Amino acid sequence: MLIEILEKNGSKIIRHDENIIIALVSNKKLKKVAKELFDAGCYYATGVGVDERPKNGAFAMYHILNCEDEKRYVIIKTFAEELKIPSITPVICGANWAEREAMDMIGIEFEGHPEPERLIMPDDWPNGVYPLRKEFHYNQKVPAIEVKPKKRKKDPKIMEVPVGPFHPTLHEPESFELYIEGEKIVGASYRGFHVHRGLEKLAEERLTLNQVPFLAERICGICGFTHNCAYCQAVEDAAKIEVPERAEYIRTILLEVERLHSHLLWFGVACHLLGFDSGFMHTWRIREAFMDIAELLTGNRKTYGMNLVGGVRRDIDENKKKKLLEILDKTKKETKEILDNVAEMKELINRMEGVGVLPKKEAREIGVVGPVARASGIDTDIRRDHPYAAYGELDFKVPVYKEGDVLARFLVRYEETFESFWIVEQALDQMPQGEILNEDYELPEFAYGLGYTEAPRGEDVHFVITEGGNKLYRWRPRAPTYNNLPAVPIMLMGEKLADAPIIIASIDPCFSCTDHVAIIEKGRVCRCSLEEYLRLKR
Amino acid sequence: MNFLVVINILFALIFAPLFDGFERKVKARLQNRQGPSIFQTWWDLIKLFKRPPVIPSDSIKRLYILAPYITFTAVLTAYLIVPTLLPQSLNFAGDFILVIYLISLATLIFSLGAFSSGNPYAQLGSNREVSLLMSEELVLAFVVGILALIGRSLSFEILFPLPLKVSSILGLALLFVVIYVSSARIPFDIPEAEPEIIEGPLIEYSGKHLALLEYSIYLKRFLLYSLFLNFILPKETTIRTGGFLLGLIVLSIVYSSLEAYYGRFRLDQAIKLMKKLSAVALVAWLIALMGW
Amino acid sequence: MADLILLVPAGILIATLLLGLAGKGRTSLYLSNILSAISSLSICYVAFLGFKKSLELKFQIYSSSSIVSSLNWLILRVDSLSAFFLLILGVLGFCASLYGIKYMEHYLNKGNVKAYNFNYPIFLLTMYLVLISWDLLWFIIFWELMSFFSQFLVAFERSNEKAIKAAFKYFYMTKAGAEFLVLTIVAVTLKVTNFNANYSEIARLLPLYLQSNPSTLYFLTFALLIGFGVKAAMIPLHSWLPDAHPEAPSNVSALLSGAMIKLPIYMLFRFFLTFFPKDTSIGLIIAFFGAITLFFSIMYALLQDDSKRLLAFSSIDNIGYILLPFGAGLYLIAIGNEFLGAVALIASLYHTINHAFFKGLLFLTAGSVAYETGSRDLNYLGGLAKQMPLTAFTALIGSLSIAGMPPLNGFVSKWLIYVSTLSTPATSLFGIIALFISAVTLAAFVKYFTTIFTRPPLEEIKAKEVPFLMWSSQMLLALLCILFGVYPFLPLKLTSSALNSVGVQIELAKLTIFPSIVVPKTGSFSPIIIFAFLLIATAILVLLIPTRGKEMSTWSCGSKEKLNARIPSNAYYMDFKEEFSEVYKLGDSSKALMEKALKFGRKLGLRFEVLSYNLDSMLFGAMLLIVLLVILLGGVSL
Amino acid sequence: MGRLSLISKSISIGKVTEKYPFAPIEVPEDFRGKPKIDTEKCIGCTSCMNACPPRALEVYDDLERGVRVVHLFLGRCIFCARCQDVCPTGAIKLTKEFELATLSDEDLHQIVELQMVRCEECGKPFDTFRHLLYSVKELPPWQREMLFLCPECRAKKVSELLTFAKGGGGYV
Repeated sequence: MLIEILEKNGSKIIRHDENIIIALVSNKKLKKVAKELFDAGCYYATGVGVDERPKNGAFAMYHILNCEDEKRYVIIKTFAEELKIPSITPVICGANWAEREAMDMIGIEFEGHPEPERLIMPDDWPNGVYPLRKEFHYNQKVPAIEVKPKKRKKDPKIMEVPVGPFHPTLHEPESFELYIEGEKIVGASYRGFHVHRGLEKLAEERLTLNQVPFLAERICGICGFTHNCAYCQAVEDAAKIEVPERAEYIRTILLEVERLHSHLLWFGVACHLLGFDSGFMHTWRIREAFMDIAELLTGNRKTYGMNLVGGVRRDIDENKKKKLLEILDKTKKETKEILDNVAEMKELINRMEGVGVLPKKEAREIGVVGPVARASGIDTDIRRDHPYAAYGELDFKVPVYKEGDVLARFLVRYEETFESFWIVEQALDQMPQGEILNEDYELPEFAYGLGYTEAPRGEDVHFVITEGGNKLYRWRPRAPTYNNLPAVPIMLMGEKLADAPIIIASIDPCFSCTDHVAIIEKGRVCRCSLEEYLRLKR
Repeated sequence: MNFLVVINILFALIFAPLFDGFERKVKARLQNRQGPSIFQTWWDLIKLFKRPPVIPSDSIKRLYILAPYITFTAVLTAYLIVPTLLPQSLNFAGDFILVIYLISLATLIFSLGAFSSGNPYAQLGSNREVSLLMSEELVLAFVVGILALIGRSLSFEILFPLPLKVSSILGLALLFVVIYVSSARIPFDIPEAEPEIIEGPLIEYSGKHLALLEYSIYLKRFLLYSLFLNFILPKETTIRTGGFLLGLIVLSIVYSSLEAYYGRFRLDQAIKLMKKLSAVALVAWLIALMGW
Repeated sequence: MADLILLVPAGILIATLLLGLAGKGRTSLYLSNILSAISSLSICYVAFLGFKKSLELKFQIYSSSSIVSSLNWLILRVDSLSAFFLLILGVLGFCASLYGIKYMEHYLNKGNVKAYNFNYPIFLLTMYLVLISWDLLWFIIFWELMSFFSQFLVAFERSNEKAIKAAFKYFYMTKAGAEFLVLTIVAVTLKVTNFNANYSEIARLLPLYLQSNPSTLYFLTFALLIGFGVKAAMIPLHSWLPDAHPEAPSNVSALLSGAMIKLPIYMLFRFFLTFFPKDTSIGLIIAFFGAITLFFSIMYALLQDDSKRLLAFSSIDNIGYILLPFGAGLYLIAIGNEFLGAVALIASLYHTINHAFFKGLLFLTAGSVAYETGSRDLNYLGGLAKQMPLTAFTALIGSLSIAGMPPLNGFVSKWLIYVSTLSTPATSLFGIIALFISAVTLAAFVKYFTTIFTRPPLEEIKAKEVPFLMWSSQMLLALLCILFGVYPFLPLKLTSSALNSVGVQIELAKLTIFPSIVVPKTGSFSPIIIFAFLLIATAILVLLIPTRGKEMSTWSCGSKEKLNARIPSNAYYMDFKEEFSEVYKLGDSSKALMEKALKFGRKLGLRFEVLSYNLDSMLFGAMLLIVLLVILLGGVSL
Repeated sequence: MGRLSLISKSISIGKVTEKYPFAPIEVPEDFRGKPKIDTEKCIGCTSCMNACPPRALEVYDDLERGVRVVHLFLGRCIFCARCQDVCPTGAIKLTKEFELATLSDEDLHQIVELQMVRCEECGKPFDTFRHLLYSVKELPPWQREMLFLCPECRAKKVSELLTFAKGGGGYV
């Protein structure tokens, strides 16, 4: 079906296998192809702009779509003609951010984009400087430009409340502007990407193949391993590297441990936002056990530093396995007890039920992923649909709810938590013996690789183009929050201000994943005053 | 004139933060934490008192600056009327109504100060504060009505202690709830809700001002505890003193454990609850009217 | 002939109105206001004398023996009750006139100042005459004149269609109310006092008569409640007030709200305490209407986005606060609890004078704001405390005292209300409602004060402090608010002597035990100690913990953008209003009902007009009406 | 009822937080803490520098003093233990120590200085003595003569040798 659509429109198929179709589509046909693909059941996963001038003499845009029916990823590639590509946002609104990002970072113009405004770069970033072009260096500095404050018409009956960049609910620098009437939210605008860390540039210009995993896992402080894993899988896909089976199982175990700890963290945060701090303490008390597991398995409280391209670095021996099973057994009971009791508290349930509803149609158009999608009645799970690591050999259920409110998201995570326990137990049981790391591989030149994992927050996609040697040409990580965030304004509409924090939190946002600005200046670590920081930011 | 009231005030000034420290300890225990030492609240206050305040540029400065002082003294004034450790108080200085109004004065000035800070969250928080005050007054008015009917008086001399009746038990139970609501605890800490509107009215206050406001919150809670206990305790001095201290500890434990195990209400939920409670209060008032 | 002093204010006022009729422009405006202020001072002096002993003047206008023979004599008399209300009129009239000197200037180009110059003194004069006349027939004449001329003040901004409509509504409603009064007076003079409408005569004859005819008592009560209720804006009959008060110039609104709607209260005191026998159910009915009035009006005050409209609704609320203890007092006296009853009546009078002060003050501040910014829209205003600190201060004092915050005057009267009502089973519920509504009043005035003065403005508002003459009159009223709160013994003395003159004896010594007000076995309150403690403790705190802080920009979550970070006035207490939406639904449905009735009335009027072209049917109609009247009056005597 | 059972649960569990700064905390066996360079074992081979993702480890030559400096800056370290993986002599190890907070910047730096060998030809320092000793084992015997030559001189020498071989053998 997918292949037919592509062939019918005269696209050139670059790669076609079980998981991935890569096709070159002409500019003229792009919108049509996108529309047809969307109608065929694909949703927009992500878009990548690549400066391919050294290679092909043009800029290219890759739209990555995930087809749930065929359980395949479709990547459609287009070259920019005189820096112009038709926008597909009018057809698939999920492409909005990705196209704007390419616009900011590469400088491609998208014709027909409904809101061609800056997304990633700060307002005082000079025009015509595009950081992801190859001539721009990772430590290059540019002077800031004057920004004139926008004049806005003020409505005396509407209060504008800033939520962020520094707000205790978000813990991360993101900014929402809520327009409220009384306490009712009648509008919301989002301006994110306050912390663009320049990870992609760093990876392609400074780091080597096996250094990137350590950067990738630092995309997120919670779901680091899943980013790391997606990256490794992407490279393994590009270079066709065989990963030892035992390594696959170890990855699966760690991924699930990470999910458990992430979900428990979310339950805690949700309780805290609802004012129930004891619930927060209880869930975090249990979560501590998973930190201990992580420490036991990886040597660090976070599941960091475990993965490399081709396998994992540390084995799980019998001793560890025994300990692990012990802890799991205990925590499973406790988790059930605590969460069941929390779910019995009426005032908490009242504040989640019917709040922040995201209807299925909107959810699909935006392309939300993970628990947010499952709570809105979309039956999707990368672990099941595109089995990676050892998930193909394990048994688990995917919870789906139709309500689309905060409570549904709570319940999806609730059920997933117990599925994760079950997966870890299975994986530990079925784990085969053998090697854990395959270091015998060579990196081809200009090969495409796609890595995907089901992070605790949803589908996590990493797209890699190799350069050969031990370098990457382009690496594009896309965190689940990137797709989920645009849905938040829809959820907020018409709700009370008091519910805003729990609604924003209900997608389990991870802004650090989504934004990519830690100041990296050669030779010194930034420990600077505010003025210095502002100077450096430019 | 009875100058023993000075002892009462001093007692409250010293012990109100200590009881907060104690409550923090209790809450920590209920949340499986070590918790800070019970002197922590005092250390916090002392630290804050040492810090210079910051004044927001959009604020109406005089009102903004004066508000914490007046809030504090308004609460303190109520100690002239409600006895704490010693049963003596300046009886002629006022009655139940005055105590209620002094507490509303504190709340009012506090929210006016916050309103004048120019911060959107402070405005929202004060708006919630006043909304909650209104709905809480609905129940409180009934409580006052019930207690006044039982004692046929509003004077504390006659109301302390209440006779054992169905209506007095109901009235005290309602008072118990109202005290809980007005002491800004979860689930009724809606005006200050930290994750929603970032401590609301307190948001711009800092240093000494913040210390005064926090201190007045502790004093207000302590005042309401004392008020409640006075309705129960007999007049004999020795039993009363012991009972008072014991009662304070019991109330602290009960209130703080309730606070630890509740989620925050939305404002409309809280108002709805108060409306329902006022229906209960109406029944209790009818019972009091019967003289039961 | 010290009693001739009674004529002095009237004389000055008549001179003023004549001058106002003749003069033009700024000078005549100044002159009319200054002369009104002087006459107000003389009214104060009259009141001062009236407290000492009754003043009386008699004029024989003409001698006739017809039905209008009772108009032969014009008797002017001031006893302590009227002196009390004269005091209110004098003080408020003085402040309003003083304020008007500068305030009216900005109407020089817009309105017809002549209308003001003429009507304003007449308005004062008629109010004065209503208070000092000692004859029901003269009273009703002055009363109608007052309604008639004050109407022109409401319609002062003739370019404003709303003002005209409001004035018309005001006029026909008060006129309709006055018909009931006429009916009562006619009934009383016709049946009981034999064409004699002298107060003393009525007080001698009427109670005895009514004791034997209770049905007449209820009929008269009903008529009076409607007649005075309309003027006082008691709740089912209030709808003219929120339209009329905001439209008048602010100093006139202050008088309308502070003094004029107190006149029916004065008459109620006269009627129910001296003319009528004490009856328990009448007291409870009045208290019930008081409770309803205060409850609904303040709930509606929360909705208002217009500063003066909010104040107008709060005026109705305060009428509730006056009627409630009045009714409770009547009830308590009737059941024999003389002392508490007297306390309740004191509370009623005390609140009357308090309301005159703080509501007058608040209307003046609203006027000052409108004077500087040209706006009454609470959604637009904001942050004026920076530019207008004195107005803001006085508005704060006014708001605090109307919210009943100790140690200001509002608290004392409210406290007296609670003390007198809460501990008696029958009135307990009224007390409870009053206590609850007090918190809502507080909220309404938090809204009033913060929206205008503290909340950041939508855009820069150019304003400066108002001229001295304006803020000084505000300051005078603010000082009176503080004085009457901190030292309530003076007003207590005044109110008790006013009550003495209508036959309610009260032992003041039992009530005021310096430094406290004590209602034995019920409650006590020592304003001086509370005030001193608040003041001294705050002063000590400020000295001990001085504020020496840096100024920094207001925190806005770190975003640089200047947002519209102000809470809109309609958003105040949104949740509370939503939860109590039943109240508003009730109000709306009754409004719809009224509108339907009005439509029907209009239709009827049209029909009548058509009929009136036909002389025969007109005559027939008139005859029918007379017959109806005779039957009705005959029924009264049955 | 959820509430009550939660309360009873928490009472039955008791305190779970630790009195941490006042009481020690246990860490597992292979914990990845502060890296430590064994000055005795380090040979200055630069492989750790190449592997280190955040560039916490830097190796540079101080030609004036003739020493090679291995500089570990903990402020940048991410404790990934890649250095430990690639170190040929096991000189760098991650310890169980994790309390790195300090008031002085110096505590975050570890500097190992290794004596360098001067080139026999040009006299320029080019490699550490230890590294040479370590690599001598793996060199073919014919190259061992050129051990003390810097890479440039070595290249020159080799080319000389080659010309010599060309010129000397066969053709001429």
